[in-house]
Amino acid sequence: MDIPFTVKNRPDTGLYNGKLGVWLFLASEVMLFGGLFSAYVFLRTGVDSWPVGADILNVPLATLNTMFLITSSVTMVMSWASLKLNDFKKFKLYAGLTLLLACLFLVVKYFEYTAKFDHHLFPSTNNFLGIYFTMTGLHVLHVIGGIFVIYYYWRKFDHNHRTLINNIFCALFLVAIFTNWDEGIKGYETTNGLISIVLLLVALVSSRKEQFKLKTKYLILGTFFVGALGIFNFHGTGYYLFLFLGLLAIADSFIFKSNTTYESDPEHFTNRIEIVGLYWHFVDLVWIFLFPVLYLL
Amino acid sequence: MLEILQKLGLPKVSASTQGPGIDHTISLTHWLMLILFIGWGIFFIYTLIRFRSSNNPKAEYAGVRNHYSSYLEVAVAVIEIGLLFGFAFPIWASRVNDVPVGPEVVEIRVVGQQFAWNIHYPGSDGVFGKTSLDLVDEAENPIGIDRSDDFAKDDIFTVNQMHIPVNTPINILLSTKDVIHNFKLPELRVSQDAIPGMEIPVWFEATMTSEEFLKTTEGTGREGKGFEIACAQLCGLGHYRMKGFLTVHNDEGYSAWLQKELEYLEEEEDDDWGDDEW
Amino acid sequence: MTIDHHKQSFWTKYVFSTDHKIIGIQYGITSLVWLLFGFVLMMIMRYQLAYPESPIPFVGGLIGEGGILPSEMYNSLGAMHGTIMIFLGVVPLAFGAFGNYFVPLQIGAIDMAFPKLNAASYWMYFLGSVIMGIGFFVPGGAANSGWTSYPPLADIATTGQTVWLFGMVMLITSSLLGSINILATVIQLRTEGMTWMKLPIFVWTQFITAFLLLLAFPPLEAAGVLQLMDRLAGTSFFMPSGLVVSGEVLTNAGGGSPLLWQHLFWFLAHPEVYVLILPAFGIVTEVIANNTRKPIQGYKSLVYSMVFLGFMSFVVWAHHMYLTGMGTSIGAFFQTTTMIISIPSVVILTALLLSLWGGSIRFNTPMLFALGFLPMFGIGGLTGLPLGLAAADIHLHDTYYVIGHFHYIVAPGTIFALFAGIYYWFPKMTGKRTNEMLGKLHFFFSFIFMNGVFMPMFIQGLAGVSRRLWDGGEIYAHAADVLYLNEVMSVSAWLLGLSQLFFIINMIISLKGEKTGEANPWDATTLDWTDTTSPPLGHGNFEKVPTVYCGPYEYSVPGSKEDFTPQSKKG
Amino acid sequence: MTPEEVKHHIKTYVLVFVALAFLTVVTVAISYLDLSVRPAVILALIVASIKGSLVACYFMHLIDEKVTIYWTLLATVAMFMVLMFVPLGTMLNHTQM
Ligand code: HEA
Ligand code: HEA
Ligand code: CUA
Ligand SMILES: [Cu+2]
Repeated sequence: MDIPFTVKNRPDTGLYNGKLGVWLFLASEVMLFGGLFSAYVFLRTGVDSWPVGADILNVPLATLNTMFLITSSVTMVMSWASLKLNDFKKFKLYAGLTLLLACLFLVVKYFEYTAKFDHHLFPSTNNFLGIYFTMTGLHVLHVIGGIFVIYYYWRKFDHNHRTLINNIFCALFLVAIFTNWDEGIKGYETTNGLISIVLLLVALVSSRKEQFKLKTKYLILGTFFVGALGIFNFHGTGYYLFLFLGLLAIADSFIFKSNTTYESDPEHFTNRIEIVGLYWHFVDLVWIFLFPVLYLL
Repeated sequence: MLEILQKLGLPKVSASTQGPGIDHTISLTHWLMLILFIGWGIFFIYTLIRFRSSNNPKAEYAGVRNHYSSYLEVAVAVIEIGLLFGFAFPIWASRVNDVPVGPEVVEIRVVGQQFAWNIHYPGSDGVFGKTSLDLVDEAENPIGIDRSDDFAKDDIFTVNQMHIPVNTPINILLSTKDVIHNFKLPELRVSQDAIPGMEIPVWFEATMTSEEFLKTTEGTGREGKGFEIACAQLCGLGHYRMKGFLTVHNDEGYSAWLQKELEYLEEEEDDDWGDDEW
Repeated sequence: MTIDHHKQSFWTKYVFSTDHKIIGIQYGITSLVWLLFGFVLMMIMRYQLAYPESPIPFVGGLIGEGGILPSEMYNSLGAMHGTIMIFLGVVPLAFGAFGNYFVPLQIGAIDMAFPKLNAASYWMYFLGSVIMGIGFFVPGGAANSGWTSYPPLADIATTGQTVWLFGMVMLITSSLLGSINILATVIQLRTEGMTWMKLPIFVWTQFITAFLLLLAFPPLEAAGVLQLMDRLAGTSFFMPSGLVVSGEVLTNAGGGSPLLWQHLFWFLAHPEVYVLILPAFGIVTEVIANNTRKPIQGYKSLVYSMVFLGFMSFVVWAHHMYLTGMGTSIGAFFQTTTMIISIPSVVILTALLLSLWGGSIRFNTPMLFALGFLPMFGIGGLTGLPLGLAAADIHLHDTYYVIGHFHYIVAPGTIFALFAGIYYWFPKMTGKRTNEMLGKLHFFFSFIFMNGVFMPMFIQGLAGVSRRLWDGGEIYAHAADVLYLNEVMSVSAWLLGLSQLFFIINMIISLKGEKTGEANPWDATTLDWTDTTSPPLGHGNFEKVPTVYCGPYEYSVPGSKEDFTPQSKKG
Repeated sequence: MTPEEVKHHIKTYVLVFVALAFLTVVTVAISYLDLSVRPAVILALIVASIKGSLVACYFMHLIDEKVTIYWTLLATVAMFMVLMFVPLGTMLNHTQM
């Protein structure tokens, strides 16, 4: 027996379960960020002086980031509309753009954060920075969550894309390793690095061939672990990137099973994209408020 | 009702000007509670007995059809409004807003800390001397009084010992060095949280001296033990033992105490000087 | 038959199941174990209160030197008792277990709207509770700043507090998933004919509870994150500058406010107390309707009162903060809302009392617990009134009067209602009957000793004895006259503990017993009893999904042959 | 939804996008005007609210949503307001240092 109204709307409410569910979830998110905004207002009115965000933070970068998010929101809704028009190619294009923009957002955020740290501006420096890091940090977590989910729907079903993704990962791995090359060059780290590279190359080559598919994922996993051994050698930011990508690779190969929802039930798939979209727009909406509140006032 | 509550445990003494008002509110509320509980209770028990299945094998579909219960509910609401406007609001407003000012008011700073009450009197000039974080020394100077400040020279400082005159408005400026405490004088019905970062005025007027109070305790479990300062907010592992003593003097007694403290202070200064010399 | 019969391994069937009934039972067992554990903590503490500084029997060895409970450990057991009872015990039992098991059954749904989310919610709760438990083993012991975790005390507390915060974040996330699920289930999966005004009150209470959890919990999650930042990243959201802790001047940047935490905490914690009581109302209503054999008096006024109660519960929180230096106008606001919120409670209780009138009352075990609930909740609720008036609260704040107030509501109140629910639905969940004799003994002894524990608290509270005192107030002269009560309460608490043996034994023998084969032993009307077998079928619940024709409490309908008319019966 | 409607929607999306981009520029521009705190806050919040509503109404289709969702959000917004402003009330009213 299937649970009713997972795809079709319930006549009296006019909703399918997932949509109601995501709105309820967003309601709780409103209260979550509400708690933080409330804290912000409370702390700010409670003290005599409060720094102006623009004096400390980088407004042009944040403006750029705002643009990224707004654009990603519109591409997201377009991807859903494309599905409604049964244009799967367009969906891939728009959802891919959304992903790209979201990643760009993170890259910018990364530079913003590290710039602050370099200037010895930490959450503990003062309450403005404290709330800045907490709020944007939580928002970043939401963005990352969104990226995972969108990626999940974007990458499935198409084998060529799948291999392409694996290749991109491999390439990124290489970048990650080379950025740390000068540190990893000495002693046994070198062997470590070399093994990684060999494995990666094999992975790269094999992932182009359909019949090696299964092996690819083990190879990537192996690379990750060998690389993880190198954690003790790799320092600095490249290491985190490396770790992150490794995690992504694992997730990609193992957690996300091939999904054929679109082929079997396009309506269900479209609904899911609508739900993801609602979430994504909410993340955008939060930023729309965070931006002036933290950067401009 | 007040008598009943006092039998039950409410301190018989309510030794401040606000005390009786607070007791009155408590006892009126308990009247309301008691009446509701007894009324509903009688109905409850009666119903249970009368409508037990052996006595009433066939239940009635319709149930109660009159509206008495609605009237009762409205009555409860009305009484609550009465309690709010008649007692709770005015007493609260007087406690919060009517902070007394003027020369006759005794101002005392009380600074809570884990796990003691620091008590700071302005001394004869009536002005609190400066305090400074840098001078804080747990053993000698817990609140960091800056004795080089002119106003601070005559400031009296005690730990866990508070002395006040009877029938005089007292204004306590309550703060804390570390975590939240609660300054509570159970027999005077005074209680106020000490919140870090805030200095909150607490005012009251004692209506009974310690001596008179001790008379009332004769023959009870607490014979010979005077007024206390309790800490009523969890403040760490020593919360249970954060206790101070309050002595309410008559006017002469208070002046005598002040005088003695000031003399003591001078002696101490002499001592200090002597120490340095040595 | 359309029910799934495909083979499932033990693991997918009983452990990682997505069947709401299995998840409900998982919730139930876990939370009962925690309830018992929370109670054991309190029995240990009560030994110290009754006989300060004497070695604790049985468990003294675990505690350390000489078996005497040190004061910091007293604080940590107290904080954990509060946390465990509320977040790991009562809420998961009332909302997680009963809600999960019976909401879908009562509305004629084949499962929850999001079964996977449901399982995730349970496992999140399980993980959160394990994290809470780990707190006991970190240096400095578990969180020891009270379940309220007021900073700055909590900011500077030992590592246990960090563990507590992580645990809370997990638990909050779990509750959010659970509440989304219940809300979506009730809104979307009601069977044909099950209109809003035909929902059993139990479903209504779960629905409102879910709303409270959904909207009140996230701000605490935000607050928890802020406190974690304070503790781990050195921010000072809750700390002003210039604090001196044990002689050391703290170097944090300052500018924060301890009151911010209190606001965010009570913004959750007041609605939370209604989370503790609403499901209890629901269970009691079901049991009373069933055992008076007549409809509930004023179904609509009950529903409206509960909705109103839920709504109002968001605007009364600062009645926990009168003594933080609150001004007059905002004080008046919160006093007024607090008085207003007591009215729907009076209406609910009155409706339940009036429902007894004209009934044909059967005094079986569930009914006894439900009836016991009424006056006990009455005492607890009524003693909330003086606390709600700021003037009276000056004397009563943070005394044992407050402890008495809420324990009357949660212990002989909610816990009794939960017992009523367990006894009432036991035949449903297992297909077996519980032993009436043991059940009644369990009730009468629990009833007596509950009062023995909590009634003296009002006396101590009136005398002004503070809560959270390691020595039970021995040091204070104003406690001298009421000190003897500590022993009375402690002995009652231990006897209360012993009385629970009736329950545990009852459960064990009843579980071992034979299935009775009756689907509807109580002659009840709601769908959980009338359209399913006992225990209900696996995935799918119903042989044929029922259609609903009448209200939930059609007992003794004039002119009908039987004294109950199931909701799915045409006519 | 028919393809026609969807196409119509897409037009709206593009318009909304342009409006959002424009308003972003406006907020930043306002911040360079060096207004005093109060008008700056009010203006910035007004602009942000307009942007927020645009996203909510058009991208999230709130403009023609079902009543169930309206009710949920109404309750949420009410509680959000309480959470934002009532604590502030207690603080402004607190006896300050
Ligand atoms: C389920 C839990 C629950 C419930 C339902 C309530 C209900 C109420 N609570 Fe309570 N409360 C707590 C749990 C609960 N509370 C807890 C846990 C704390 C302490 C937290 C801490 O500090 O650790 C607390 C603390 C607390 C305080 C703060 C005290 C202080 O710290 O100084 C206040 C103050 O206003 C208060 C008020 C009320 C009021 C007015 C109600 C009202 O809603 C009650 C309304 C009910 C009635 C008025 C009863 C009606 C009865 C009848 C009609 C009679 C029936 C008679 C028979 C059947 C015979 N509560
Ligand atoms: C839901 C909440 C809840 C419940 C049910 C209880 C139940 C009890 N509480 Fe607790 N209590 C709190 C919430 C609760 N408490 C809170 C929040 C505090 C404040 C903490 C703080 O200061 O921060 C507190 C504080 C507190 C204190 C004050 C400590 C102090 O201030 O120093 C005391 C003192 O006696 C106490 C006693 C008890 C007792 C004797 C029970 C008894 O009623 C317990 C009865 C329990 C049962 C009857 C459980 C039976 C379960 C079973 C039998 C399960 C069987 C299991 C299986 C079959 C597997 N509690
Ligand atoms: Cu100070 Cu408790
Ligand atoms: Cu409350």
